Amino acid sequence: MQTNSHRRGHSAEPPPIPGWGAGDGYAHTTITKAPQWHGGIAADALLNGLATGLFMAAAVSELALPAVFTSVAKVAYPMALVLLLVDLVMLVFDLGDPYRFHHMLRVFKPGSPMSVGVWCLAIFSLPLTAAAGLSLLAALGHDFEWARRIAVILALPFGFGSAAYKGVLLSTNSQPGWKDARWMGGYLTNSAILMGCAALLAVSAVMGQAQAVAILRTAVIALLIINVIPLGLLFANLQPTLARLFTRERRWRTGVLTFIAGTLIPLVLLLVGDGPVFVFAAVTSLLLGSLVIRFVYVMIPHTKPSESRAVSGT
Amino acid sequence: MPGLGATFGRGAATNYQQDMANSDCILFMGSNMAEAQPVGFRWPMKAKEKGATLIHVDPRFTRMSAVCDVHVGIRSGSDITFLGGLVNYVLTNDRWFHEYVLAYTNAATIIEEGFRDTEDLAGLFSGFEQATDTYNPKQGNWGYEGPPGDCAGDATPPAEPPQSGLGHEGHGLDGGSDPRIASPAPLSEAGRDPTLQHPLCVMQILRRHFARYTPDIVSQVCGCNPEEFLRVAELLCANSGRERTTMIAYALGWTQHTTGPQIIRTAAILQLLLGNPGRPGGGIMALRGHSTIQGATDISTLYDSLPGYLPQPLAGPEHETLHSYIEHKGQRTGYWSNFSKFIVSLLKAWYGDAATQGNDFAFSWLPRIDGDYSDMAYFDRMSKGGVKGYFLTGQNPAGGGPNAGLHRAGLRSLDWLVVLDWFETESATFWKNDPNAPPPSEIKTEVFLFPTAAAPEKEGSLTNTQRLIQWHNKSIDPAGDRRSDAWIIYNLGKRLKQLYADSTDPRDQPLLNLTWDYDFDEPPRLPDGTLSRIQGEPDLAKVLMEINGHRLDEIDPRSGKPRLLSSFAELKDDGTTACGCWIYSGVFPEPGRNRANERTITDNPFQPEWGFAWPNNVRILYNRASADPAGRPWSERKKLVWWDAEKRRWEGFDRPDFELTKPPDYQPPPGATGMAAIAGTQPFIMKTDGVGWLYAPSILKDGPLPVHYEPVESPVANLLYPLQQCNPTVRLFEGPLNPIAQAPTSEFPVVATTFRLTEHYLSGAMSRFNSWLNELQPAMFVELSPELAAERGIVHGGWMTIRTARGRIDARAMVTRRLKPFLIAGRIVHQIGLPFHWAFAGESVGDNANDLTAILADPNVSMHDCKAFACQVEAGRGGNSAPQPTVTTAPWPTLDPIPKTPASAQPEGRFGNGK
Amino acid sequence: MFGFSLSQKDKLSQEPFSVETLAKASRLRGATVAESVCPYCSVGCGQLIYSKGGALIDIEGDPESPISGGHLCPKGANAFQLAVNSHRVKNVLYRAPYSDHWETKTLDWAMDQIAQRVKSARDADFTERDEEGRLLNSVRSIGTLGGASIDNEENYLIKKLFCGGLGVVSIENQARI
Amino acid sequence: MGSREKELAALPQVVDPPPRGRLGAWIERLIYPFRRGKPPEPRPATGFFTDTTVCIGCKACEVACKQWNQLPSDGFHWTGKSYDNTEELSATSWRHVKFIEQFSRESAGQFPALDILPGEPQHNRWLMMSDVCKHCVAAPCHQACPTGAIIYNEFENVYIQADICNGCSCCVAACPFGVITRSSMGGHSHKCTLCYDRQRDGLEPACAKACPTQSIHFGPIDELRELARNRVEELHRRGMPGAYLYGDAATETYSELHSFYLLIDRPAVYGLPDKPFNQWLYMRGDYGRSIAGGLAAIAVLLVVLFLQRG
Repeated sequence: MQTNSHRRGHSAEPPPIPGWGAGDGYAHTTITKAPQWHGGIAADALLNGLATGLFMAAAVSELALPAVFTSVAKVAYPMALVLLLVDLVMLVFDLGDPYRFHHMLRVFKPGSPMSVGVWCLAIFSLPLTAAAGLSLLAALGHDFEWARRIAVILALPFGFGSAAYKGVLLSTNSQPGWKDARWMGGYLTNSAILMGCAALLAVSAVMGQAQAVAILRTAVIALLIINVIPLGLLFANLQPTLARLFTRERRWRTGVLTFIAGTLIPLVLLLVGDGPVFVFAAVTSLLLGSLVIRFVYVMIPHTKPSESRAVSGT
Repeated sequence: MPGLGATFGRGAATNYQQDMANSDCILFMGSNMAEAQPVGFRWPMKAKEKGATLIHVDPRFTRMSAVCDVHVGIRSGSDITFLGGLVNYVLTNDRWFHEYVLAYTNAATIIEEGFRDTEDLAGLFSGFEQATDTYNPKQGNWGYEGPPGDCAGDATPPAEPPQSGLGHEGHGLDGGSDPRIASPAPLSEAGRDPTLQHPLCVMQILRRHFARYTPDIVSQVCGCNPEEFLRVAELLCANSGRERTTMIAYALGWTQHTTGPQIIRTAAILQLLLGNPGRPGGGIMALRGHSTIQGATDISTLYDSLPGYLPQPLAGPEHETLHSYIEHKGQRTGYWSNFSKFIVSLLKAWYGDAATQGNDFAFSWLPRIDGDYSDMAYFDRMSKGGVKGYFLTGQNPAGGGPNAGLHRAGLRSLDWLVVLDWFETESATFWKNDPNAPPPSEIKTEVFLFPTAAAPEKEGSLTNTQRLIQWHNKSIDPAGDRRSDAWIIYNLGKRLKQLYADSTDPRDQPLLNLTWDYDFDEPPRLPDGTLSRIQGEPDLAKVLMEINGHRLDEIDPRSGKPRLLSSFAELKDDGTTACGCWIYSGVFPEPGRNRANERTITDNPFQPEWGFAWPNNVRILYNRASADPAGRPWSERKKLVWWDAEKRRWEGFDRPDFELTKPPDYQPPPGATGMAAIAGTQPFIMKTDGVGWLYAPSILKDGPLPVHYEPVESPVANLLYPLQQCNPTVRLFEGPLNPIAQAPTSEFPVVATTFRLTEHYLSGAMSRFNSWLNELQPAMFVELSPELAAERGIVHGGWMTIRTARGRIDARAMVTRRLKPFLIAGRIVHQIGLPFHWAFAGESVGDNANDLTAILADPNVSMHDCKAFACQVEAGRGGNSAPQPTVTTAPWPTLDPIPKTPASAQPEGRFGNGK
Repeated sequence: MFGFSLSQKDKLSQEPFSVETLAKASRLRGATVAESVCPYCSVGCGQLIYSKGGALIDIEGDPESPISGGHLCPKGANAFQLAVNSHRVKNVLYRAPYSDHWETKTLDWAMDQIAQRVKSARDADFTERDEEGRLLNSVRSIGTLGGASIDNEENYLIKKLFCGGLGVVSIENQARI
Repeated sequence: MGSREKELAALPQVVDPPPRGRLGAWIERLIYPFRRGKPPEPRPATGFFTDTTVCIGCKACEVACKQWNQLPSDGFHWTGKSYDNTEELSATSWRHVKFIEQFSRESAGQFPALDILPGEPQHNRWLMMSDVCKHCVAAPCHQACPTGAIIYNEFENVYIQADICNGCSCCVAACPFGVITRSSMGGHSHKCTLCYDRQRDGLEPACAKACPTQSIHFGPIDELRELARNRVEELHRRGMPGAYLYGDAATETYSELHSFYLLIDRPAVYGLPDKPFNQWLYMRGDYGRSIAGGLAAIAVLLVVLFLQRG
């Protein structure tokens, strides 16, 4: 966090410093400053997607096939709310001055992805809370179905916005890599729905809703395949930067492992069977892969380019 | 420097900083003005904007070289050769300003038969005495041919040098202080040959003397190539003459040599030949290091000089009585003929009514000098246990003294030491913080550290590099027991007077009769109107008034006190005037009018109402020379002062540095004395003969003309005078603490020089306790060329060791092409540069470049040679115990909110403070 | 809605100014200002020293000075930290012979002590004439060395007291160094 | 009492209201960000023009800035990068003097080239440049800021209201020049304010005022542009064909800067982006792709749902 912490105190035995006489001065130094967003933001990106995705999957499914999905949705909404709250808490504590979190609501700036996101999340949380609350009431036997429907419909666009802003926030800036990530938004929103469906699938599996499971299993398989497209495009965007930062081996290792974990394993598992065990394994692997992708992405600007390129000899 | 004094008459910058903007060409040599005086450097930059050419001749490519048009790298210690080469170029190519030289210099003067030049005696002048390693100018026939001046014929044994009456940057009091040196007769009486053909006339001697300094020899000695040298020569000549002027600016890169005064002499000779002195954008700009170096030498806290460059009397009959003192020190012609008025008025200022005609104005009370009491000589004495007590008033020899190790040894062998300073400097904590010293239990010295007031907490005047006296006002009271140095000295004086109150011992009478009453008339107030809390503070305005001087026989009705002098022209030698420092007369001309504190902007570019410049508020010295002999400006472009035939007086933009009503055609009658002996065409009125001295028959102890000698420590042999390696009159201080590697050795093959960084100040006492400066230059480093680094396996940024005969230090290596090896007589000689700001006390500490330097003194002003000495460098650390910071870094000066100020106006950078 | 142009001119009042921003002003209002000179090098730059309630609040260049025109170098700009500095000594510190630590003493005690020291050294070593009979009237066993950043008047008092009053000969100054 | 500096002392200083009680302070803290008044009348746009050809690398600007704003020292770290030990602009260093040593390898151990005439640059160069916030006319940091802490004040300077910023770091990520960082002390973002408080009182910024060789010019932006363009022509006349202005005019990918520079080597050598790019040119598209990605997924889901409808 300390901007210049690495520069405090005296260095007893200095490392040799490459000469400064080559004449190209600062040509090899990184100009931009990393925002010091680390694992927290990666986890946040995952939770954000999961929460909004779970809600939207549930909402869309319930609205489309109430008969099949209502009972599942009633469980999904409270879950989405919990996930969202955890996410919001993480966001607040990632601020430099958490006690000023409410300053975000001081203005609305369409030009600022963060502002758009914050407002979407804030508004989204209200109908979502209502929907979740009404779902719990229903469990206690007081079912206001029409009210819950209204809340869900109201929440949908803002839930979508909450999912859609994140990628734009992480690509509309000047950070190495990020500034080229034209498809980050596309990937994140897409994978939000994917994860949401996956989570909903897990819920259905637990509740033993065979029909829901059957439908969602197909949906998730389809989405897993679809999701490869934005992911591939994102990777293409990042390729030059990754090549600058990491060795070929490391790039391949990480790439292949995430693809296996995030796409192949879930795909295979779901194709093989539909028992809770398979479903859980698939969902876990998917989330794991997704987390790794987000983590690598967030770390890009915070990774120093390999020394040999950064400096010039006398 | 006496170099200037000997040539022009006053040892001070001839021009002023703002005038640099009027130059067509400026040669910076031995100066790094952009780094050492950045704000002063804006004027040369203005000149450059107007199309002037800036030339930097320096061993290192510095931040100034970066903005100069030309940079020529020369080896440290080869300056005289480079300048001598320029003199030779000007003479052999007939580029000298004939009218100027004929009228305003002693080029035509004929020198005594029997004078022998270094050309004839293989590097020595006539009159050298092997026994004492000193010159006897009388024996050497240095004087002018013709009837000798008054003070000649003195035959006392050579006193221990130096008793230069010059101080570090002193007036050239002709006749110097060496009683053996004859003061030359006025030009009117000395033999002259206006055709300049006489073999013994100065011009001919000059030609012969500098004939050796060919472009080729310059290249071999300096390490630059001939083309570079010729280019500089061409630029200087092309930018001198009627229409254009060239200025030469120097600083400690010239003075800190065993030939310092002679380097400056060479430049002065060059400027006289080119006809630049006394003219706008011309002359020689001496750049001082500190806020009041000039003042300290004017007022003179120097052992060998009284205020106003009056020489401290010597032990011996010739200075026993006031009369004989004046006989020997005064002069018959030129402005110094008023000598008796200056000394008598000083005695009256010090001893008041106790100084009477009857008792020789108590002249006998002044202590006499019986030896060398200059800083280095005294610390040498101290380190050998010969000194009991010492006062350091804002000075840090333990960090900044040459051969600082010897200085610390000196402090360790004192009985008691009084330090007046702001911080716990090296000199205050040498007994506990010096990593290479014995434990405190073995150091006897008793130390008193008095916390002193910072500049904003006290008032007083400072004299800057252009002789401008400026007053700084007190803003707030110092906290705690902090007091101004003045308070401590004043009250110490009072206590001592009490201690001696009932003494009748004649030895105590000087103290008891010393005028010492500077109490405020009413309690002093701060600018915000509140009463100052400090009791017993002296009223420094009263001190300045005493310095300015009074007429004791007249009472000023306005003040009811003796009338203040309006100028030193009013001084008398009958005891009716008192004056603490005659050259400052006029700074406080009437009650309540402190001209040093006047800050009025006028449309006169010289801004004569901002501060007060001595003498007489003249801003460009010898400005009579800006007009031709007939009194007309040399050119419209370079107009400064001129003779107004109607008004029958000198007029000008600047105050004429000349008798206002003396017409250009005035010729002194035979036997004239005083100023009457100075003709209307003679601008250098401090000189007995009124002209600039190309040849200096007196004053300098190492010869009437400059000679290239190698530094005492040099890896190179003297190519010009193989039989005379270094300055024959240099004084060494032998001793185990001060070994010198004299002969060129392979043990120390590298030339070292010290330098200053913009971000730090001197030994660091005023910068290494300041985090805002420390972060900009946080560590001691050494600059060296990639070639030397490769040769010794030194890595950029790694540690390296530097060894000299005195000691070794470790530092980070700054490998840079800004330094380059020099090709000296066919072989490569490496040079390194060491910033001298670090030592062992403060937030930022490091090894001390001055632990490497030596004490040895040039014969004229006891100046050491920190700018060129021999060393050896190796990769890696030498295993010294590295000093640790003695205080923890304070990122903010303070975090206290600004009083009486809302949050919206609090500084933005005190994060989280008030928010 | 998400429109964006590289040259938007309606910037002002896009976002609200905070209360503090609206009230923003320099801290120099209502301060006491004194004309001064930079204590560092020999250029002699003019400085303006601002104080409030007896505390320094700012030191900057005096734009009227014909020497410096209000400009300062890094050291001159640092003049504030030079004066307002927690490392500055506040009370008289005394180190007894062979001691390994400072003791804090009163100003009066210290002044008294050094006066005694000077007197005893002078009484012991004052010489009227040397063995050759030459007049000296000097004290050679004590000396002073001044920095070149103390004021002219202070230099004058030092020279006057030590040379004219006490007969001390080794009175020196940075000027030599 | 001629100078504005001295006149100021005569002006009255407002005083803060007395501090409230604990509860009051807490409530104030909650509502403070929502208090807002009428923004001041626009004034002529101001900015910096930095002429690197007269910079002597003295760093007066850095210290003057720290002094006026009372910024803390960054700690001591000798970098060996010429005389640059500041290394970077940050929340605690709002000015940064850069040093670039350019010495022809040919001159190694021999003599530098001589075919230079007076007025022409040395073959061996030591470039120096005082860097600072660029005060972009369309500033990414301003775009990114979600709290409205970053504003354009009446002088069209980009100003971070430290009492509003909550340290989300979006501006840090957004700045293509690496000017802003978030301080660990207080947790807010800080950068050059162009001495807003001084400008309000008719004073020039501390750095510009201190600069001994007037490498840093401050003034109305139009005047600065004219000054700068004349200076470039002057340098071209004097045989410095390499001199050009950086940021004085908008490019197709970036707005003009209200702090622009006269350079004599390519921007990258000075640590400036050769072609600054404003990412907000992409924002619309990024939103599009983001929404498309989401809708596509939902579409797939719906399709499956309908197909599977029993």
